[in-house]
Amino acid sequence: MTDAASIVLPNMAARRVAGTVRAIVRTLLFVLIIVWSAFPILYVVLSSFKQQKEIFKYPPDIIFTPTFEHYMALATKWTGFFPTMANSLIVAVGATLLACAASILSGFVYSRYANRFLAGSVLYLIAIRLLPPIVVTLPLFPVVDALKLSDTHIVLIVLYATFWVSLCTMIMKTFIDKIPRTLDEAAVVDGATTMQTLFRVIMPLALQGVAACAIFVFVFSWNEYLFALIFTTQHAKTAPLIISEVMDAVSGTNWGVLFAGVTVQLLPVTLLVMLAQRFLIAGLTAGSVKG
Amino acid sequence: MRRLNPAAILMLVPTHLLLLVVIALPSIYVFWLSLNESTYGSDLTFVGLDNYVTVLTSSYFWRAALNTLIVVNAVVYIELLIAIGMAALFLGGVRYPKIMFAIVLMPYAISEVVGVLVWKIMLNSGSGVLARTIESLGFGMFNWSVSPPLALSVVTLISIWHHLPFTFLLIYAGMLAIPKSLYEAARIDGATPWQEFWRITLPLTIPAILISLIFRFVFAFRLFSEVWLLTAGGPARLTEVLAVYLYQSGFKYGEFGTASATGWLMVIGSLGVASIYLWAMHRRMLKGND
Amino acid sequence: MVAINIDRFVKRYGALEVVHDISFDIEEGEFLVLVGPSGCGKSTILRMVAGLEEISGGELRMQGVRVNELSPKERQVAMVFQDYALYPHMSVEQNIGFSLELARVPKAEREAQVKRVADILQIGHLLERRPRELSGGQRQRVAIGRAMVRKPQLFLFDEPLSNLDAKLRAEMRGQIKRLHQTLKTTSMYVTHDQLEAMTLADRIICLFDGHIAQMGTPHDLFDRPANVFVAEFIGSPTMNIVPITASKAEGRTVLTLAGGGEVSLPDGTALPSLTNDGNVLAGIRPEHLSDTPTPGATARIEGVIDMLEPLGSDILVTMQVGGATLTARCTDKGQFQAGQNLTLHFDPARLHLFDSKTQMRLG
Amino acid sequence: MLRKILATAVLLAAAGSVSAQEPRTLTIISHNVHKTAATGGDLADAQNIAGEWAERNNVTLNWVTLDIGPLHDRLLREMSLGETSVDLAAVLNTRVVPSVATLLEPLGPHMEANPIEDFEGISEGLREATVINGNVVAVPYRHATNALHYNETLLEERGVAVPTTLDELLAAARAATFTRDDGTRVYGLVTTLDTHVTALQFLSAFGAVYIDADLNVHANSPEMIAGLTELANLYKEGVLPPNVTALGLDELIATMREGRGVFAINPFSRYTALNDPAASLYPGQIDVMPFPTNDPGVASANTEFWSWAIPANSTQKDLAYDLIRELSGKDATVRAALNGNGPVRPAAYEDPRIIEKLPYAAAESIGLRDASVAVPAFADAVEATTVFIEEMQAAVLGLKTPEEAAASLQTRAEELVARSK
Repeated sequence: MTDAASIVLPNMAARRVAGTVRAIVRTLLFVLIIVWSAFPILYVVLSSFKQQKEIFKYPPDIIFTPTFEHYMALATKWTGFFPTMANSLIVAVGATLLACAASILSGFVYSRYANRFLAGSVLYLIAIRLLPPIVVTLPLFPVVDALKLSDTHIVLIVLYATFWVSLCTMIMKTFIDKIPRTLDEAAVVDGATTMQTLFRVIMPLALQGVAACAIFVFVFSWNEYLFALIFTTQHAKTAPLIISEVMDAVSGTNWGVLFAGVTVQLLPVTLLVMLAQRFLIAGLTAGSVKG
Repeated sequence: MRRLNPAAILMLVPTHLLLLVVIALPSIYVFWLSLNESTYGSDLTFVGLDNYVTVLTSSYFWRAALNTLIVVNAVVYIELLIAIGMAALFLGGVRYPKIMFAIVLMPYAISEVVGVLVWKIMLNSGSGVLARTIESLGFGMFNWSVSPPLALSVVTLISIWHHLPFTFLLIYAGMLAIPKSLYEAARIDGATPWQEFWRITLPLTIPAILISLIFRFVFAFRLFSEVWLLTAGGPARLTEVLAVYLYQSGFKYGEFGTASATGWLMVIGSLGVASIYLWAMHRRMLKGND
Repeated sequence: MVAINIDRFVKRYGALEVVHDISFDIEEGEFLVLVGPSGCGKSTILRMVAGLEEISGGELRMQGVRVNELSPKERQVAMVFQDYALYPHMSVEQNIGFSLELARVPKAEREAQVKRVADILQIGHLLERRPRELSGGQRQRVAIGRAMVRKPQLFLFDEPLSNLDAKLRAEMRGQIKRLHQTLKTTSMYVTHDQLEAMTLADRIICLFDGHIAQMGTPHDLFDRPANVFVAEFIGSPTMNIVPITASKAEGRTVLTLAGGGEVSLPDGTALPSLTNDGNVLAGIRPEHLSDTPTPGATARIEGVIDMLEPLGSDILVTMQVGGATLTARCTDKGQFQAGQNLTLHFDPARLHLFDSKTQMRLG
Repeated sequence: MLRKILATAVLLAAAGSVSAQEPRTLTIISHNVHKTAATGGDLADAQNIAGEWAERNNVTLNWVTLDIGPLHDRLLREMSLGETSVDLAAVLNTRVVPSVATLLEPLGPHMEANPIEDFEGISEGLREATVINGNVVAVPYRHATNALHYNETLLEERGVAVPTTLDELLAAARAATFTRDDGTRVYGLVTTLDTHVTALQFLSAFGAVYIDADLNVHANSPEMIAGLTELANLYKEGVLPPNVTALGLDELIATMREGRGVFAINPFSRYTALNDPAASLYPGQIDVMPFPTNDPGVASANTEFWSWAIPANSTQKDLAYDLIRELSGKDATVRAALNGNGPVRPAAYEDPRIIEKLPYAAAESIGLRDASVAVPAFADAVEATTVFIEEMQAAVLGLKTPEEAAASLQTRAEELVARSK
């Protein structure tokens, strides 16, 4: 090192200050995100423990004596709620499994093979989702009825899965794209069939994508209202239908019960998200190839 | 790139069978419906393009189309920017990731209807927590419901609130999948965090961004609950969006021809707004990606 | 005994043909190296043999049986990939044992096999680790172990050492060589590094642009390169190749360099019959040029020293002579200086002559 | 994995179809209020009228309850099928337009063979509204007649007397509008202007009629213009809440319960919800009266009502009709009213059980007496209400003058009516 390139020691004190400022800004941003995301939810959850009279009080009470009357009412007066939650669970889990299974398969093909037909069919995958679903129900309703599938879990499972399979296929494709192709080849040389390659090698590495897809499909199916309304009556009736009955246009919404129902509804989804988070940030592809 | 073999074609079957049976075939029938006049329990009467003429000459349709265009673009792009920023923030490390994650995804986890209702309660002029807070800060009464621009802004806000987790999740997962070694290499090359973000994170997240953009356009274009529950398209039908128009003109009166025609016009409209991104995705696909 | 026949291999991608009608055999237990610059088709041929690429034309026979349509597993080949291709979500033990697991080998036996391989490769202590916790050399060993454990009919190596640093590469090269000497498994090894090819191969196939440029033992390729391409590709530093004109004057052969320099050949030097009116390419390896006359080095060439590159005990001397540049590898005793006149001596038998048009070896 | 899902699916589908074939199950689709009216629901002193009938006839009642919009959407889809599993449905009068009526079983022959007890005892206005194209297609069961609710405590606090005429009401509403010290605004009049019913209730007090039973449009009448002008003035003066055009039922209820509204236009039966001690800050202090006009003693009362109807493609029409007969009987009407129903027989209000139970029985009986349907059922009736809402909102918010709005409404409604004829 003779002339131009000589090391100038950075101002460590200034750097420390900058670091602290950055940490503070980051914390503030996180707080902002929490407030933005959680405030309306917190409003719902807290209100569900308030007396009906206190719910709309201004300024709202932050500290109050919680009441469980709305939860009691949910269990005793809206007797349909908890049984329909079981239906919701069956439908949501079924739709999630079906959509994920179909999209893992097709996402793999879209990632690993390419030709004009496939590239064109990607556009089809998306374009087909553009027609508003409510219009699609016009022809579907008589068909489902004729097949004697009305008011069954299977019809909702198939419908929900179909409405997400396009997006999930594209998600799986982008994640599988990031997995080095030599891993497929290594598996083939190791004697794996295409299915074994997909499920033993590719899928474990695309879990981030699977987790994202699962969250999307589950959350959608869990809360879906329109199709559940049109295609179920009793046996397969899902929880959002009960919630909508609480929001009654004749005697007015029973806010306390509504908020209690929504709070209960939120729990399984929150658990799922916390579970899926582990897979999302796993970052398993590290160390697969190269030194 | 391998050639498509029978096994691969077989693997495409579940996805395409579902789409064909549940959406494609019904969509074709809906197109036929759009060329006919019909209602509940009636036979079809062929009327050619009359339904399209009816819709396209309706001033309500065009106002709804304009409202939709404004709201959709605002929602999609603002949401994308926030989501990228948030994902970058999360990428820099999160404390209590499980809980943070659950909190961030909560707006998406709550049913759309309930989410909108809660915001409506909080924003109710004169009684809502937020509306009164805004008022007490000296901004005057926050009476959004009679002002179409304000009402549509509220619609945009709530729509972003509800769907941000969707976009965030896609983009964050996309960013997480970027190999760490790339960052290490960049750091050795002397890249600042800012440069790292622009030169590595963002370019490599493009596929995820494309997908989230396209699907957000698809979903936003049929935005319904936010408008229906907040203003029901009012006052005086000034805040209608296309899905509300479709419901008002088609389903409320049981005019399936009009409803189907509007539906197909919405397909064309959403293809229009998302066309650049669809084209980009098609190109990537033809080139065989990376 | 011939283990593998590669018979008239052709590979096409659409209209583009990248491998043109290539045939060769591999003997049982032989270590065959395919060498060539990138894009020459060597990896493609290896992958066709592996069963990862479709064979567009020609036939692959193993033990005399056509196997074009068989999967890699059915061909009983094992492969070591350039980027290792370790399964990141599996431990080292699972990585190595994966093929056995797929073949439904009982657990106990599987573990024993993995253990045996791991011991040979000295990675027994790493079995519980994930690939991301391993160094580059360790990953390389796991990749080899994964191929070994299957006791394949044929070992395929696709540039396995190219991601390692020079020191590790030399070490692993030695290890692979020893391994082959122990296991005696038929092997096919692809590399762009001629040194690897020379050190490892029983036989080398040098490829150029989808054709075989030359096939033979390392000595064949080094001593009698069949064409200019092989001559320049094999050996380091690269062989000096200069265009010359050969003429007979007074019964003696005189080689004139294009720029005017002259090579003096002793009387009676036998040259092959020359083409193109004596306009040919002459080649001489740097290590065959010397600054001191030695027995047999009866030819001479004079020029001016242009550049010096000390290598320790040896030194590379680059000399300008009649518009051409020659490099010589000499013993370094501090005797050289840039700008100096220098006379280099060599054995005319070491001189390679090539047709200037066809680039093929003369004689 | 896929195979397992499919297997489960087939099993589930099979299970579904088996249970649908149970013998003698009568499927009823209605709003929850009808179920409560007919069965008593979970009330302490429930009158299980339908349940008793079911037990006598060895029938299982399969009760599907939905909210108003979804209920009709689902019912119409069911009635479009070749055959439906829905045997009995509650329908709202405005939804039974002629095209829908053709999908309903004409009840005339059933009633001839098996008359309903004292059918003439059902309010005439309602009975007439269920005759479409000369056929009785539904039997009235529950009415929701609009009235004026008022917070007595707030009126006292402001020193305002309970009005008896329309003009007094307008003055009282203005006088009762004020802002509390903590910034809470109290509105003189609260109503939901996102629907046509309450707006037409207000306007009809001025003598305004939108479309009469013979399908004559009177939108551009002086009465209509006067009513719209008054509505617009009330909005401008802040007597109506500023978000009145987007104000839904829930907010109206909340506003009254929390004492942020003094007068409210709402059906009589809302009395219970507004005075609910668990939810209202003014329990027992919100009274109700028929909506006054400037003719003393004459009320203006717009009504909406529900009827029982049988889908024409139902498979158990006789059984369903038998249940209608049971539910429409004189005693059953009173017992349903005890369950909280709005009885469609004026005579029921004179029953001592009702007088004892409903504090507003006398007022509601006047309302029911003077009641008329807001918009008659014709082919484009639903669209006519949409047009009305649009023009009315434009007039209230000042986007148009009342005169412009009324003139535009007249033209557009005439077009709709002409199209239907």
